[in-house]
Amino acid sequence: MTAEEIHAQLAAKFGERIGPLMPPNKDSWALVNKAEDLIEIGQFCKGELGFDCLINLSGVDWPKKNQIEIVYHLYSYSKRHQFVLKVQLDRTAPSLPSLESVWKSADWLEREQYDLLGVEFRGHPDLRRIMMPDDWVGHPLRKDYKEQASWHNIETTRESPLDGFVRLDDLTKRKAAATAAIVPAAEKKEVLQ
Amino acid sequence: MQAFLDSLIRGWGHDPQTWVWTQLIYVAFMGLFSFAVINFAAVTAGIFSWAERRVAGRMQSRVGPNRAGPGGFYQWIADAVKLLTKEDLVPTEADQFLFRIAPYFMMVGFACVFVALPFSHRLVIAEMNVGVFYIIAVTALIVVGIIMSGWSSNSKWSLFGAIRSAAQIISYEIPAGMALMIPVLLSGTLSTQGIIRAQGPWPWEWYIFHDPASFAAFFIYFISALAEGNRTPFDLPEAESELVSGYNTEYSGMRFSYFFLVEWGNMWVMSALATTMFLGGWQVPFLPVTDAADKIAMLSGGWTVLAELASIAIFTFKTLFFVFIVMWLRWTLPRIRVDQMMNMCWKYLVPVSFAAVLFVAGWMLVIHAVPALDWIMRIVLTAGGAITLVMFWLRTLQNIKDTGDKFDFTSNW
Amino acid sequence: MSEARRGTGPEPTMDMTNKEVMKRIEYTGDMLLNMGPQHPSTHGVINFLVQTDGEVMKRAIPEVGYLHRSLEKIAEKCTYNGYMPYTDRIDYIAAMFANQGWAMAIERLLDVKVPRRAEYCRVIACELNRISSHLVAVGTMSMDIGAVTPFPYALREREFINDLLEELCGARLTYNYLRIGGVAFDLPESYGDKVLTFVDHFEKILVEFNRLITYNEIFVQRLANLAPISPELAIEYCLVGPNLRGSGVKFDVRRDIPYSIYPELQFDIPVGRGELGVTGDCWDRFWVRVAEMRESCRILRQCIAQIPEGETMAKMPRKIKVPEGVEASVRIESARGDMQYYVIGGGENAYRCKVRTGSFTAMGIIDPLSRGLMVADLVALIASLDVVAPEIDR
Amino acid sequence: MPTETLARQTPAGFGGYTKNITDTAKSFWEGMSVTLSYMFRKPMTTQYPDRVPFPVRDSLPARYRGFLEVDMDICTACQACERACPIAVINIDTVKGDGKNKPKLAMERFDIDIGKCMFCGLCVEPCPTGAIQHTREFEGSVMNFDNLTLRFVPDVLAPWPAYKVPKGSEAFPRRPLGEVTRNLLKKWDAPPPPFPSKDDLAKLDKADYGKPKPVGLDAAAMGRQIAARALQVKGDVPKLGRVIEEAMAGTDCGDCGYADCKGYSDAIAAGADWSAEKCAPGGAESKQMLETIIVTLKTGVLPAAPGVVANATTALGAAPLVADADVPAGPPLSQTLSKDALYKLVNDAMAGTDCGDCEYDDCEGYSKGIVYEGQLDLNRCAPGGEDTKVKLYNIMLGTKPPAA
Repeated sequence: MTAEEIHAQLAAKFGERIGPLMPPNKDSWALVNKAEDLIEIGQFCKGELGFDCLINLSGVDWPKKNQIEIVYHLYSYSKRHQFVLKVQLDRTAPSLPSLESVWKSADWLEREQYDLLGVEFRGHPDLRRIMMPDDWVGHPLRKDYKEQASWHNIETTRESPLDGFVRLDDLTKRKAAATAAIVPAAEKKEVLQ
Repeated sequence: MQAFLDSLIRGWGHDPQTWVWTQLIYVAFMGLFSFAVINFAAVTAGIFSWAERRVAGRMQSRVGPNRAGPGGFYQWIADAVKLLTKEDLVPTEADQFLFRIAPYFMMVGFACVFVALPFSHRLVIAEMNVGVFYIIAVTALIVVGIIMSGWSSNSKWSLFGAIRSAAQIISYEIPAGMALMIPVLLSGTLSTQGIIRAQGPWPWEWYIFHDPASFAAFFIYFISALAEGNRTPFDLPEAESELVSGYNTEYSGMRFSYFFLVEWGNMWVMSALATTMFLGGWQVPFLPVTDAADKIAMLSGGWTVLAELASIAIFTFKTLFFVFIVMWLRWTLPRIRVDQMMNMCWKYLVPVSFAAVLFVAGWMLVIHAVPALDWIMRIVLTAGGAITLVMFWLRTLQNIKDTGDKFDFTSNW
Repeated sequence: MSEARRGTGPEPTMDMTNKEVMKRIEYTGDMLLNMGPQHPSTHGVINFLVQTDGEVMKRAIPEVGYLHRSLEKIAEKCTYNGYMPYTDRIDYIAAMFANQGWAMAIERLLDVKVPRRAEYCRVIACELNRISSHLVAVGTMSMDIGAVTPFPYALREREFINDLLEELCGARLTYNYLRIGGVAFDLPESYGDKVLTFVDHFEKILVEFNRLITYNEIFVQRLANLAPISPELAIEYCLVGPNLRGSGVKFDVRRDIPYSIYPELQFDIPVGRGELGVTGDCWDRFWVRVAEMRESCRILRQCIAQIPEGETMAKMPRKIKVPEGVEASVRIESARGDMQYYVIGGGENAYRCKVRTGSFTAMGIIDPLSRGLMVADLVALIASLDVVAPEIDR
Repeated sequence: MPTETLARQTPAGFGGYTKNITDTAKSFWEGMSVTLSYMFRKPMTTQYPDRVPFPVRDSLPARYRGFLEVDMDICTACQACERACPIAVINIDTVKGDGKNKPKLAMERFDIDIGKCMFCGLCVEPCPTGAIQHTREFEGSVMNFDNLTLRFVPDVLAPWPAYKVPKGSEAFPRRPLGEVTRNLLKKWDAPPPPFPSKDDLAKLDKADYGKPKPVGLDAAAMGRQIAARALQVKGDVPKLGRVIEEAMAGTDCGDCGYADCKGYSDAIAAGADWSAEKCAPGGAESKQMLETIIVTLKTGVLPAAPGVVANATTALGAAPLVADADVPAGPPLSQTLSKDALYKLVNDAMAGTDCGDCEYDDCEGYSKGIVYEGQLDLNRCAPGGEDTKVKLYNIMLGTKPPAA
């Protein structure tokens, strides 16, 4: 099925609750208007439309729109077609129902987005940090994320050796300048050369 | 050995029965021999560690250690020195006393075996009339050492290794013991030298080719010995990919090296025992030694020495051949799982070994009635074995040809 | 399965930590075994919290993240070309595919047509890389089972491929060979002959490899019937690539969502058939990889025969710019399976780049599969899924 | 999901029992013959490094990406490599001279941190002359970590002059690859370079650090001085020529296309030539002085107060280049000047390294693009940086460049 046909079926079933098919500039997608509908729509996709696999789940932070977007890439191994669903959440307290009960692969994918973007997936059986340490502060993939300076006394930044060389050069130059100031102007030219 | 000492004392003009220093001489010589035996074991194990790495290297299309000394031969000395000087770490959470003492248990269980192992026609430390029984008994000490090391380490990996090892060694002692009973049955003695004397120098006189059951018994013994020595495919107690290093995970330095000394030294023990029990031991062709007539003893002067050396060489050659096979197996086969290991023991080896003992007992009755059958069976089995070896060799050469390589044994050592 | 999982312990909360999971295991009275992060067979730095009762495992919970290097965040800071070397690090055993995924994603964003010769160069490099990656997979797998010798044999063949790739692009591991719009270098002189020589040699070695390990009885006994994954379960957990095909699903991105020049090439898709056990067991996954190496050899022969003359680089602006908000997702068949790049353009650097890798989703299935296996089987299961730690964590 | 299942049926009972044994024997036979056969083959491994017939680097392919090397003799200081590097391991500091005592463009520093380099090869690709290349050196164990930074300008106080690409040249003479790096590597076991101690650092005036320090002669002031004198003798061509000659480098190099410096200044005095950038040895400073003079002569008014950067744009009434002038004072130069004059101004504003980062072949190409072909993107001159950007926006649009 093409994306239009899939969207037509979705629209027929859910009507207003599913957004229009966005212009297929690269990958066409449709918006799920309310996050609460996700499980119902997911079950419909899995059951009626044959989307047996959730191949990707990504989150995108849009500070300008004050939104966090969760993108579901669906694929059907039985019918060999794909579709993209999106949900837009409030950036301050992003929360949406977990699709783990529909597709098992959502388990780890949702944990990853929870960890890196701070999105709460309600009803997820095992919502823990996955990449970052348990006591890490912040969610790294947020656009306004600031790394903490140190973690358990481990510095998160390291001085580049090149910076050391900058200092070294500066010091040598100053010393040379100091020497050059003492010597007469005629010899100054030689020093510079 | 006692007879030898007695003859020494007599040579000095004393009667060992009445001489006051006899017991002291005995103690002194015992100490001397223990020293020699332990050193023999240690040096053999060291050399095997080098040999194993060279063999592994060659088999894996690598070179192996070749820097220290000719062909890298001094590598094992360098390793020994390194291990001796390494820090001997004892984990704080470990049971300090048991942790320290465990390697010695293994060493004792391993070194004691050498007392009953023959090396040549005359060279055996104690010619016991219960030699085989003694060997089976003292090897069990090793398992005590392993369990102690695993338990006292207070590490879960070590504990896993130790428990696996206990299950494995104790299980496999049954088929190993039963398989060793067949030469005992055939020769009518438990003495290792006696069993060798009951065989002859030629392959068809060896017990391995005596009848189908003893042929099977040889393999049962060999498999069980691999399991008892923690060699692949039975290296479950120290399975690297599963248990990090098994029961010796927490050990370091010299104590760690004891474990490996035992492992490599055990290769000599299992191979020497196989040679003794099934492959005619040190018997020299054309100079058969039987209970009835000792051809070597009948020689005189320098010929005695030569014959003695020849018997040492033959015994060593056969043993080293099996040591090589043990290494070769290790670098070919995957490891079996712990339940499969148990299955194999109790479902395959134990029944087959019992059946083999029964068969041999029956076969002895048959050949007693029809002696010609004995010879026919021996010749057929020997010929079969030879044909198998030749086919195997041809297959090996074919392998080299198949991938477009050349036969090249000598280069890049 | 998840029902049983919900039944153990209290309801999860937002701030549940690993320590609480560990405690929960300890309360049951079973042994808690920390397999990893430093363990010989975890293939990188992964931790498994193993709940065991003697040799039999009740559960193994993977804990990842030890190799997390924020590669997705770095994509938001780098130029498009500058991110190419980073993609090498996503999967260092099969770096060429990560390169290709990134290049294809940006080409899709910009609607760039890659010259045909460049496509052939890419496929040749990728298929060589696929063989070398599968060699590591089967080699380490046999080593995890305890057979050490197949591993050096596999690595020896891999060295030949490394030499070939080194000649092609100058690096042995992190190739950085592909560029957006083409490839960095054309094939060197008489490269085709060298590849063909290798392929001829390698096919013989593959036969020998099968004789040494694939059909070895101990090996088969260890792997056949072990941790079978049904096709439904494999799809449910989004297993991809050889793991999915090992379960008998005949799906290959190269054939089913065609890209590059794969539609023009003849090759089979080996699937697990339960030859020695149940379909989808560990042995099937091993065998699929061995069979795929043979198919890659076929592809290489065809590519060498068909490669056209011409340009290897499309006309690209020196500074690549993508309008903000335009997004594309690209799926490629990596050595570890379907690798998806989801990229949103944002001027001179990507606004968001999400890399969905095969290893990441494969880790999710270890927990449900591990129940009732033995500790030694867990090692075989991890090896058969062929996970690579940096690809999980990125 | 249709799947083909051909599960192997292990025969039950005694048949299965024996089949396991025979299978085991068969597969062991196969496997063991394979491993034994390798006992009798030549090992594949090479004994590194002492048992190889020739140095390993000689066996590496030409494209091998080892340590980076820069041939400073053909380095144009365009910094394309520095911009291409994704992890900033290259650090180039340039310094501009007057062209008399010092070269026009020189590099104080060209450091590559090999310890951080990931050998991706992205820096090699944009290099216009092939000065930066990967060598086949790869052994990087050092006694001191700081020695892993390769310094291609040996002395900061003796800046290395940048290479000026002759027009139309296709090939560049390069030293044998690897020589420079090998020499640098020899120092790796030496003690590390003297790093400033904590006391030294404390003595450094932190606030002053990083600010550009005035070097060389004050071209602006001198330009105004000459221009004032030129204004006095305006009309007297030979005299005017002599005055203008003071602004030249005085090397009589002939690079301007005239026989000597006098010829060039006479041409300016006579009004035959209005280009300020022809004096190559004089460099930026000569150009600046000449610009002031020419503008003064054209407008008849001496440029405004000192402190404002003296160049053509300020003098001609466009937006002055000081930060507080938000509103342009008049129409941009692009609407007042002729295309050719505009082209010269634009071309002068370029960094002049011909790095090709703007996606034109050289700086002239980009200038032509802007002036004649309607190229609207003024942000492309990466080596020129903010300075060039400000000038270009001033000339073309009469505005300040938009904030980044």
